[in-house]
Amino acid sequence: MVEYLQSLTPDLNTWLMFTSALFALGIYGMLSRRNAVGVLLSLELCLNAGAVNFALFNRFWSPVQVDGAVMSLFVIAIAAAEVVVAMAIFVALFGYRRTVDVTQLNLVRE
Amino acid sequence: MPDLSFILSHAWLIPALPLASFLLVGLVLRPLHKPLAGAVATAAVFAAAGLSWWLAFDYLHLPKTAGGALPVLVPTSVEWLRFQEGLSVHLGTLLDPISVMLLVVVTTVSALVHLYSTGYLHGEDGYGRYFTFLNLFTFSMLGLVLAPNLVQMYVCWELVGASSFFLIGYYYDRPSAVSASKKAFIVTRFADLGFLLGILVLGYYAFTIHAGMGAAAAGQQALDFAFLTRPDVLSQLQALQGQFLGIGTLTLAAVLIYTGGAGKSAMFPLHIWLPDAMEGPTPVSALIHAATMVVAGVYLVARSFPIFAASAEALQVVMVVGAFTSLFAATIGCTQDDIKRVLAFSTLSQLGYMMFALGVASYEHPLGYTASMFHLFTHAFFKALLFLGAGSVIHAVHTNNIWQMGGLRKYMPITHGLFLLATLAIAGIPPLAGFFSKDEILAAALHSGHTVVFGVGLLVAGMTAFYMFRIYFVTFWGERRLSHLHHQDDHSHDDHSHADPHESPAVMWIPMAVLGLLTIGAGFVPIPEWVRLVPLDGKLPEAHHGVDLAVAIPGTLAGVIGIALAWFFYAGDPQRANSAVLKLGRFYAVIKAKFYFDEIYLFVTKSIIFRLIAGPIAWFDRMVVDGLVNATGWVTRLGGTAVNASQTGQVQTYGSWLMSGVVLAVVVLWATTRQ
Amino acid sequence: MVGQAVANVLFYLIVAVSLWLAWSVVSSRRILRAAVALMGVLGASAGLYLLLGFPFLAGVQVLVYVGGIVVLLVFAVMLTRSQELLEDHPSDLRHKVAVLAGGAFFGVHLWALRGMPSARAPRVSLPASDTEMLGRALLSTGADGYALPFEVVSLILLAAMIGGIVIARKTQPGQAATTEPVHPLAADAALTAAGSAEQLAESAPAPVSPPVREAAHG
Amino acid sequence: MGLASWLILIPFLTALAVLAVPTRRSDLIRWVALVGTAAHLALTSYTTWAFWQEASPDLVAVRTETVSRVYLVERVPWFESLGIDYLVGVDGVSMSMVILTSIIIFTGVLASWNVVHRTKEFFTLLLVLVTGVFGVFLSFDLFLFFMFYEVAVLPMYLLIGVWGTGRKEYSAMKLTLMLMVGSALILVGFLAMYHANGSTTFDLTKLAQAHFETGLQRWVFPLIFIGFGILGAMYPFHTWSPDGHASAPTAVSMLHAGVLMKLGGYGALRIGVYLLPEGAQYWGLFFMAVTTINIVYGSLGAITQKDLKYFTAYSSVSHCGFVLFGVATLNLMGLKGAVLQMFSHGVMTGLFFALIGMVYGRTHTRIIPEMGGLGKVMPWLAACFYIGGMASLGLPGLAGFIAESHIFLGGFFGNSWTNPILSRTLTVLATLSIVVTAVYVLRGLATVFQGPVRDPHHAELTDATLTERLSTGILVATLVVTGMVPGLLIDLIEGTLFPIVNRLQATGMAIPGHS
Repeated sequence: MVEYLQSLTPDLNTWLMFTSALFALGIYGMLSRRNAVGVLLSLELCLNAGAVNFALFNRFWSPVQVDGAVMSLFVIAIAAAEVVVAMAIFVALFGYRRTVDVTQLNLVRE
Repeated sequence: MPDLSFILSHAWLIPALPLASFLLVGLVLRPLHKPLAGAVATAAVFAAAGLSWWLAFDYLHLPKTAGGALPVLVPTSVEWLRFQEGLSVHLGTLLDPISVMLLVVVTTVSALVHLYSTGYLHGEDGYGRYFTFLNLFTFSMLGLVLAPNLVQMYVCWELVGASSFFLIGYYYDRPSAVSASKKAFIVTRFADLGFLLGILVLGYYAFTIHAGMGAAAAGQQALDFAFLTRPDVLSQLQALQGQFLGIGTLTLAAVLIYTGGAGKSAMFPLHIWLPDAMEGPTPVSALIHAATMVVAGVYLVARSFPIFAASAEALQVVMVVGAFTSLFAATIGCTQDDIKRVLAFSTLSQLGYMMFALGVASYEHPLGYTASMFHLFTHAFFKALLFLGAGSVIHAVHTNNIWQMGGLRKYMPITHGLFLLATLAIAGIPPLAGFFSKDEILAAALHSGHTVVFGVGLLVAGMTAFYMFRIYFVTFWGERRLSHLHHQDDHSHDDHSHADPHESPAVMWIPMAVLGLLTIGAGFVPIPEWVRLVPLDGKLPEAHHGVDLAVAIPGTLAGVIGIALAWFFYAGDPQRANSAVLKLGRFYAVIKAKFYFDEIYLFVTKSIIFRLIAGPIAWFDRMVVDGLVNATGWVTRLGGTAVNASQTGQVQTYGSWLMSGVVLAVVVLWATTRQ
Repeated sequence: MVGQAVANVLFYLIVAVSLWLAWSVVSSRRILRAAVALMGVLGASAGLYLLLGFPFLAGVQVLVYVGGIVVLLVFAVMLTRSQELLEDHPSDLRHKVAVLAGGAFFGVHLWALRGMPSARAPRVSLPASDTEMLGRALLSTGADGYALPFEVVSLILLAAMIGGIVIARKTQPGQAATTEPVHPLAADAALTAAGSAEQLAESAPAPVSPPVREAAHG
Repeated sequence: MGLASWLILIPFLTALAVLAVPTRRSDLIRWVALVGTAAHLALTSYTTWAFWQEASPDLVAVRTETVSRVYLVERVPWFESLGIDYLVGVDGVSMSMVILTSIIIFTGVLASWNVVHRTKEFFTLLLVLVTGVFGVFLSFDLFLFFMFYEVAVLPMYLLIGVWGTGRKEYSAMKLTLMLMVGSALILVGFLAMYHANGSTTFDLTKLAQAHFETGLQRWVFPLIFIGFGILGAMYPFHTWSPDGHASAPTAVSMLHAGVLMKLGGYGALRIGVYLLPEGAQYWGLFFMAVTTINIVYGSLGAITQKDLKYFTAYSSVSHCGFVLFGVATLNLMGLKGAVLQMFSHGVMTGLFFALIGMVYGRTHTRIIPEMGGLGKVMPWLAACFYIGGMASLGLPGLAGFIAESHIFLGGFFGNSWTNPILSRTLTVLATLSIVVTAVYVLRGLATVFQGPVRDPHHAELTDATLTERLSTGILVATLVVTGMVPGLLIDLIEGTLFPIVNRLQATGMAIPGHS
């Protein structure tokens, strides 16, 4: 049993399959959500998948260094900045338009 | 030329005086002080006239050339416009017999007209403007007369045209004057196009010859008259092989240049502007449209006579058009009611005379050349006198229509006497000026073998006497018919309009009297002695002397018959004239309507040029050319709209495209990197 | 040995939970619920970091991502007190397109991974803690140091903070056109805004700043 | 920094100074602009003198040279790797164009004295535009040339779109788009020359020494000529000009018709004919034909126009046709005539648009049949209009004649590689326009200024103010002086044209099959 479980140690492709599934779900969410906050949440999924990938490659390809992890940190920081601005925009937008439905927000076209 | 007297070497002073006065009056005095403006302008031209007489005196006392002719001088020549090496335009003065003669005529008549105008236009609004342009005209005319090359001629040619335009349109709030001035300018402009093309053609060949001559042409420019009339140049020009539509190059150039002259001198069919030009003040008509500017065309042909002489066809054209115009205008002149228009048609007719005189001239029979210049000389004085007399009458009675005048000899004795004098002169009655010159012309036509032209000339002489005496009798004889006057005259002060007409002030009749003296004396000036066609070899033959009785008697007879007819129809019972008119019927109406030439021109300009060419072009430009531009814009926009449909403005649509792009990129990447 | 087995079990567990939570992030009708699910996903990812041997990273993930960002999201959503903001109803077409796009992405990935030689985690002696190494890497100015990006990130965070404050600042409807609208929609939107700004704008700036500062120090 | 750079810089500095003035002080803004442009005029005069000092000793030598000399040169390497320099200098043609521009902008500022709407922005843009124009005229590096060219074209969009009248947005858009198409063609041409030349340089003086192969010249020349021709209102690409002129405010019309359209002729001559002599020879007759259409068509188009500005714009189409016609004749007189025509038409049309602005400011109409008898009411403006009109129909003694006579002679004389019958026929057709011009000029002027006063309100109007008299007076004086003493200008430009003609002649000899 233990051996079997040990033999299940995930290889890189398994990890990547997982993160790309996470990313694909994020894409699905981004494209299907009408609520801007929902889009943002899905975006966070993608970002997170990316951050995990950085750590992943770090571990599998150059385990004695931490460059990937540093990148993950940066991703987290950027995500923070992005969320702040995005939420501020949503709040302001809601104030003006009473909606954050992205299907209604097509003024760029006019 | 160190031995020239002061005035000969400084001939440029003569045109410079009116120019200076033009600038002074136009820029400074005109708005400040009107009487002073008139005085300065007049004084300047009088000074120029004095200088011209001085110059003429000195010139005639110059030693003659080996061939016995008066010398041709170019004392001043300053480079003005450098087209190309060998094709520069030098402003300068050219003194030869005809230019000196015309110099005297122009300055004298101009000075007298200036003086006359100070009285005629006294107190009018445009007084200063009038003298400004009159000065400009005098300057340009003098420049034209003295021009040593074709381009200076053309330049001054245009300037006299422009000043004529402004002077015809002097009463610029009168629509008729405005349209007359436009007409004059545009018609002459059209003719000048021919002149310009002539310069281009001649300039090209002359330049080629000039370039080929090398040092032989040093110091001369291709368009200088001195160069163009050199025998060697002429022979090269004549030898040109170039043909255009079957016309020899030289003929083409000559005819084109003649077109310019024909426009200015109002030859048929470009004559239509001159009668209308009478809308200008009468002194203007006297100076510009009788004595000086209109003879510029004749002068141009005379000036470039060697070129014409080298082309028999060109001279033929000059002769035929001149003779026809002469007859044509005389015919119309018999029917007009406006005193100035009759004079205008008489001017046309006399210009035709001068032209055909040139046309019959040649190196074998050079008399026509002399005669033409002689007639130009005498005609200037008596025609100016006629116009000034007419102006004096109009000034007094405030109408142009001869049928509203009558019996004026009682009220205006001086004017009457002078007018009669001039009328006799133009009718060719000896010993007045017109007799001699007309005689010369007829003699030239006869002796050169152009019998038909001689006949036409004789006929025209008779008609001239007839219509001139027609207006003379109607205006000055008979009963007074001016109790109810129309104020359609050409000046505004009408303080005497309801009183009896009275003699004009001294400032007006004195110039007329001077012209009267000249009318008497001009015939005795030995112009035929001085002005002669110098053969190419420079040797003058014996001069033609005295009066040829075979010509003088029929000529005078024609005049007398004309006067008698006029007396018969117009001096006595007016019914005679009326019944004659009734008999002539439609024929008379057609002549009176000037053969409908104005209507034809109007039709061509209004209906053909404006409606059929300019209008459609404007439409074409807006609709088709601009339409194509707009269509390009529209198609682009359409394309944009089509693409725009994919731009929903929705984040997620873009996201979908992005994703499909990513997927596609990966697939492509994979497909292309796969081994 | 047993540790490895436990780790493997944990890995699959976390993956399963992550995917399930992620699914509910993208599919839940209620935004609040989705936000909480996201919190779960991010927490699970922290676990993955641990499994990969990055305890510091895991900590940061929990503190900043889960604790900061998501909480900010939840706050913002809740503070607007809008029913509309909490709901989501994806349309059918949209749903299909999204499935297609996500599926295609996933498919392409799987396809790409299929032919790729996989790697197992190398057996090397890991350093006791990644904290020290991360610290050195972030603050060293050498050839392999990240001092400059680190500072740039700080600047970005600062800018984001200021931007967030400015954007969400209270704006009177009438003022919208004159005080420079930061958002391109603002000018047009001013007409339809009709006094709605007050209620949400009061609350907006407050939660903006703390996580930012926190993240900056993270 | 040398004179040429200062000539470019002064308008720009003035623009900055205008920007620095508080918006409310519109009077101060005008004065700053006026002082700046006056200073420029003064500097231009000085530069002309300095240029003449340097250039006049060479006048004999250049008669046989094939590379024209540039004076007061300043060269600063800019993008060395791309062969782009900041290279400015002066030669006769550019000097005359700088004089023209300097006069026009000075009088243009005077004529815009009454602009009240966004005065500051107006003058700033105007001055920026002029900076571009001076840059074009003074730069001898194609890249720099192109850059300034765009600087000159783009502010026009705003100036017409914001301060214009009538269908201003449409006109501004059309103008900008069409000119951009022209720029695109020019750019392609420039790049082709840049790459064809082995040393890859944009330096005009160096490119002039390079020889481009015949095939290249033949396809690049039309690009350059048409590209510049669009700006020079070449048929059928002229339609931006009537709309643009009609919609633009006074000073902009002045600058545009007076100066900017000259960039077309200038570029076609300086770059097209100079650098690509064989291409020019190949295409010369074709472009003579096209521009003959321009000349005749423009003047006929003007006859029926009702709006004074459209009227003038069509006459500009005709007159700018003369410029390009002169360039296409490819001989000394034609080229000289082209430059003279650029100058004289610039002054003339500047005068026209200034006057139209002034008349419009009083009568509030530009429709010709609605006016009449204004000569009595505003004699000064009428007199200036008449002088301008007379210059426009080529009256000797005014600038127009000098130019046109050169062009006609040039066209008629033709050159050794062109069929003389064709080129002469075209010239004769072109000369027809002087009659048509007389017709429309006199009709227009007579209707507006002569006859009885048509509208009783117009009888109350006033004549020109002092600033207006100054601005129109300067332009009229320029027309008269140029017409009376043409030698001044001819001496200035001839030295630059000899080498261009010599090049043409040298290659003309080399073409087989031509006598």
